[in-house]
Amino acid sequence: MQLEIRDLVVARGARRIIDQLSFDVAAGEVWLLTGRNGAGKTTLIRTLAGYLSPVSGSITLKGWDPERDPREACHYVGHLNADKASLTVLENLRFWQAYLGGTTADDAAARDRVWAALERLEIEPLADIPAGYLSAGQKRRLGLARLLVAERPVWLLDEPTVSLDVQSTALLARVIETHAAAGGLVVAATHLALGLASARELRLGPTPHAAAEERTSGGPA
Amino acid sequence: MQLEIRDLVVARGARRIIDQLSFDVAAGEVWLLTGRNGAGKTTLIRTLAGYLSPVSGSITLKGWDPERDPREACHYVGHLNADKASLTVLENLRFWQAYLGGTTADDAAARDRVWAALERLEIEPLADIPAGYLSAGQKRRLGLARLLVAERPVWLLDEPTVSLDVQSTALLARVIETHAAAGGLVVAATHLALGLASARELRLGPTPHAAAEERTSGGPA
Amino acid sequence: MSGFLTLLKRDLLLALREGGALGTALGFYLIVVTLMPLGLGPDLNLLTRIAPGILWVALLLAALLSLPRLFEADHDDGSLDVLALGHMPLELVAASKALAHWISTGIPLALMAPILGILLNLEARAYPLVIATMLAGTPAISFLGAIGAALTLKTRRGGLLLALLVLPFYVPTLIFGITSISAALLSPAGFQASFLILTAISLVSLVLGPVAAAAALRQHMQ
Amino acid sequence: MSGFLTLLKRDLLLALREGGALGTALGFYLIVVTLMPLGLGPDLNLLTRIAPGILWVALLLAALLSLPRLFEADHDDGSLDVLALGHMPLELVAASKALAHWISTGIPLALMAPILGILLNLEARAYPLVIATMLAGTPAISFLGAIGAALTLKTRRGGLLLALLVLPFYVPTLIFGITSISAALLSPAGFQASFLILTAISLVSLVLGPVAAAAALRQHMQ
Amino acid sequence: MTTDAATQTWTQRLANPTRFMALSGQILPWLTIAAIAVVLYGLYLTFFVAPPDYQQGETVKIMFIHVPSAWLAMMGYLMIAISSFGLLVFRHPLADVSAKSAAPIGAAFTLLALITGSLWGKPMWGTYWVWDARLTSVLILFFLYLGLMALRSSLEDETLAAKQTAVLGLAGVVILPIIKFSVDWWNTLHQPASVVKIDGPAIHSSILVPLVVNAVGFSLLFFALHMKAMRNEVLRRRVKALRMAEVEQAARGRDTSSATAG
Ligand code: HEM
Ligand SMILES: Nc1ncnc2c1ncn2[C@@H]1O[C@H](COP(=O)(O)OP(=O)(O)OP(=O)(O)O)[C@@H](O)[C@H]1O
Ligand SMILES: Nc1ncnc2c1ncn2[C@@H]1O[C@H](COP(=O)(O)OP(=O)(O)OP(=O)(O)O)[C@@H](O)[C@H]1O
Ligand SMILES: [Mg+2]
Ligand SMILES: [Mg+2]
Repeated sequence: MQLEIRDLVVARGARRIIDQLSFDVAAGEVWLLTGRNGAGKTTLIRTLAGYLSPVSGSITLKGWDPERDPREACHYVGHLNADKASLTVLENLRFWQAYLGGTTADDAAARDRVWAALERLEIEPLADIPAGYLSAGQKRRLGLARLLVAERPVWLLDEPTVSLDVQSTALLARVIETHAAAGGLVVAATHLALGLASARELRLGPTPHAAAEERTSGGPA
Repeated sequence: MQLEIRDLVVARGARRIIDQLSFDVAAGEVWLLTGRNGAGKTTLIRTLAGYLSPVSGSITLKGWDPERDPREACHYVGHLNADKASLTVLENLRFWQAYLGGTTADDAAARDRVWAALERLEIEPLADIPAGYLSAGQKRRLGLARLLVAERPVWLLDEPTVSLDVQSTALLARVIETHAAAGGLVVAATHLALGLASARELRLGPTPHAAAEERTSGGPA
Repeated sequence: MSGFLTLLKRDLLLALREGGALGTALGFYLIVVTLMPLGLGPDLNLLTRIAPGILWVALLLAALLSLPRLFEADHDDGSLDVLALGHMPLELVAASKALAHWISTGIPLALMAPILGILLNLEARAYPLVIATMLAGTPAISFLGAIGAALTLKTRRGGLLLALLVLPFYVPTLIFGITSISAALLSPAGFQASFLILTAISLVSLVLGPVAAAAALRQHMQ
Repeated sequence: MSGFLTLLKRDLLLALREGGALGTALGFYLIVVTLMPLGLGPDLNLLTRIAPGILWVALLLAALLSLPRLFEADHDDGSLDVLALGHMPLELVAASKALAHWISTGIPLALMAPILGILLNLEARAYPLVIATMLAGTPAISFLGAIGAALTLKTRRGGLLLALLVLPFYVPTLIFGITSISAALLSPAGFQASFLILTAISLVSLVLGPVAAAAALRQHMQ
Repeated sequence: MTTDAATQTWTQRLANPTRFMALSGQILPWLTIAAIAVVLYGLYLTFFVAPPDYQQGETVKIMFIHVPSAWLAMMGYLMIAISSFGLLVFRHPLADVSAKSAAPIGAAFTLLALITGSLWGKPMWGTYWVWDARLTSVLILFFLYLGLMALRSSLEDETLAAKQTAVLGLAGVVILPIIKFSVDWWNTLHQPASVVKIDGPAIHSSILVPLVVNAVGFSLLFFALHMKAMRNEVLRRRVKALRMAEVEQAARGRDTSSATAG
């Protein structure tokens, strides 16, 4: 599977935020979008997820059943966590599993998967607490747990580490690595180095025609 | 001036989040609150700002006119930026200057101060743009600019670096250092090292697991 | 279809859990109906005469006021973005949420109307008519209201603007709801014609509402 | 006092800038007044008789629906936290915001009532009475409404719950507003007594509203 | 996820804003002159030539204003609906400009129809307002206009506002047949159609001629106003774009300088 971005132009109002951008995300690759505030990271992620329509250019997901909507291949985790304050952590996650998985089958395997996700993100003890009571970081981890309950190849993450403490950030890095190792595609906007060994970096800049610079991410630029 | 915290106990629902905490923030000191998600950083900051009332213990601001409300000595920058989308960056800042400064005098000095703050946080070119148009990081910097337009000794900052890129984070560190050097007091909750040479760290909190167990046994309040 | 039901189930659960949702709509209904005699004076004959009209107008307002939250909660917490990535088009998402609104608000309001009828000295034989017309008419309120709810998602003063936008669309429902009742009080034959139109309006809104609402929602995600 | 004026000025500027704020309130007023004849039937004599009552009830509802935003915007964007750190007590913050609401919504609604009177075939000599009573009564609507707006700040379904909470407080204003009009239509002497009570209610609310609202706001910041 | 928006539709190429500005700049003066001339002639016919009605007396002359205004009220909405369609389906760059400019003008004609109708109603029906189907449906049309303008003004983001208003504009088009046929469906006080009918007009030519002249004049006036408003809107957008570009350039200059400094 491969995500091909060709000559992408995205505008906000009358302004071109993304101008003639081309890059490929191959299976197993993690791309980090970096750049200053307002550089267009969120804009790019939301375009990839299909919320924004580009002015021109193309985004193609090679290797995906052409009859199915490519959105069904994507997970999107944005600034907001998509949790309901009055549902428990478990109920929130179960709902997204059923909805994004497209199945109402509440079998043992599905339930195991939810518990595994909770465990993986270390919010298992909070399972029966209404999500409204969680702290900022706990809520963020609940939002991220969605990635693990419904299997989808493309992960689009917008500043996933916001509110996460150091341990949780490391946790997230491992989750991303596992997904990539299993052939998944990850595009993440972030101001922090995630501490990933093999991530590639795409620096978005306000300067026009700044070609996609590729380098492996070390510390902060 | 000195902020003295003595035997502070703060509860959320039935749970004690802060238990018998004592520390002093002297003039010129920067304290960083760290700790895992849910450790109680936000809770402590909001208690210091007077939004939450402690169960017991005391918070005293030595050296502050006892006839004036100690709140008037504090700046608080929380998760939200307190900006109005339909007012321009400049109008937003002018309003907070007049309101927090407690004066309607729109003299040259006051106006210079606003422009200096905009310049300092590198949002000067955006001055005439409605705040609603800004990106997340630009909005954050507008929120932080408030610190500079009305002079107040105590700064209470809750995750001030959220959404800031690397340069802006460095900018913030310098702003904080300058304030401390001028005899100000800073308490900031953060997951990142701000890159401050002389900051002191206060590590809060129990593990989230323990917290959760306590909570489930008590039931949500 | 499984996504539709999953979402419907969640929304009904939320309506139940976030208690008072229905309670407040019913409360508002009660209060508007109570205010009317206060404003109009206590003449019982007058009240009997205008009772069906007041019940209908108050129901419209009560249902209307519960509409702003239709998509707002899901928008504000980011759920809407994720819902758009499901296995069904946004039109069905909108339809599912409008249906949840009808079940959790429209039906209970319609069923409560007769009780409030007592306060207005409603004629005995008008009771079943009021319930029947309201059950037939309230789907239009939820589904057409979804358009307004989607359009006003990001506006300040959502509630008022929503009312302004959708009330014109409610006028036919209101008129045929009332004429059904008054026609039936004269002759059973007159009832049928108006009632059929009322039902037809509701059926049309089942399609028009979700399609327009989804178009508006898409713009908001941009 | 400078903080009070600074805040008042900002709120009025926002009301102006976030265009349509007033427009939608007026629009809603217009629409409720329109719905009534549609629901009650087109009998002009009947309408003349109940016109003042309808105008008052509709004004109450229109003002009510613009109330949820009173503190909500400042709460949602974090401004309320910062406003609490100013040089004046939260009571004055609440009073300033309620005053801004009265100026930007209450007064225009009262002034618009006569125009809507045409639609309801209002008697000519009732026009000045309607304006006078509404100008005297609307401060109570804004200042008592502030209590409800503060209490329902964090509730989902704010609009409905708010209506439910404050409508009972509005009943005296409504009753004395209407009896002032109907008394005056009979004899000028009768007018004065009711009108004085109406004004007194408004004056009391100027104090009661901000104090209770500030207490509620403090809880929300916890 | 495959998108290719690069291909412009032919309508887009045909009427880009620049070409519109050039073309309308030439047409507008003539259109304005024609509108003024025909309206003046129509008013002359109305007040000095047309005979008073044997039943209604001089008040019948209100009709010469009332009826064209009522027609244009509906046509204005039709124009908005068509423009909305053009925006949503063809992404026509001028469609939103057209829809936005038409709204206040259409609303003004609707208001004029309502006011003249009310003034006429007082001598005819003994009251300024009755709740019959046609009057009510025109009032609702007025609400729709208000709703369109309120919705647009309450959305900060102009692109979003344009599209949302277009959705509402299209959904609201159901009102037009209701107004047009309300008099036939319900028995009401208001006059049924007597000019625009399948079997030819049913009124006398001494009234028909001034009516038609006025209708033409008002229509020309509508188009002239609409074109002027569209030109203003295009210019306003250009000014705004220039300002935004200036600010952005300033921001960019700052970015590069601080990047080299830091
Ligand atoms: C506010 C009140 C009124 C409104 C909103 C109103 C609205 C309208 C509308 C929308 C039309 C166009 C109908 C069409 O083209 O099919 C129209 C036409 C007309 N109206 Fe009115 N009207 C009002 C009052 C009156 C009154 C009081 C009279 C006189 C008795 C009147 C006489 C007419 C006539 C003669 C036509 C032309 C009908 C035709 O030939 O098609 N209207 N009016
Ligand atoms: N809805 C909008 N309408 C117009 N312009 C917008 C809109 N949203 C964002 N922008 C502008 O687009 C540019 C890119 O914004 P974007 O949110 O993509 O930046 P970002 O790289 O995610 O920044 P940050 O690191 O601050 O989150 C910014 O200059 C912003 O001002
Ligand atoms: N309104 C509330 N009611 C009850 N419990 C709460 C409330 N807000 C927070 N808590 C609980 O209080 C504890 C401390 O929360 P707090 O927000 O202070 O943590 P924090 O250190 O700021 O965490 P983070 O790094 O995730 O922001 C958490 O366990 C949380 O679940
Ligand atoms: Mg971003
Ligand atoms: Mg926190």
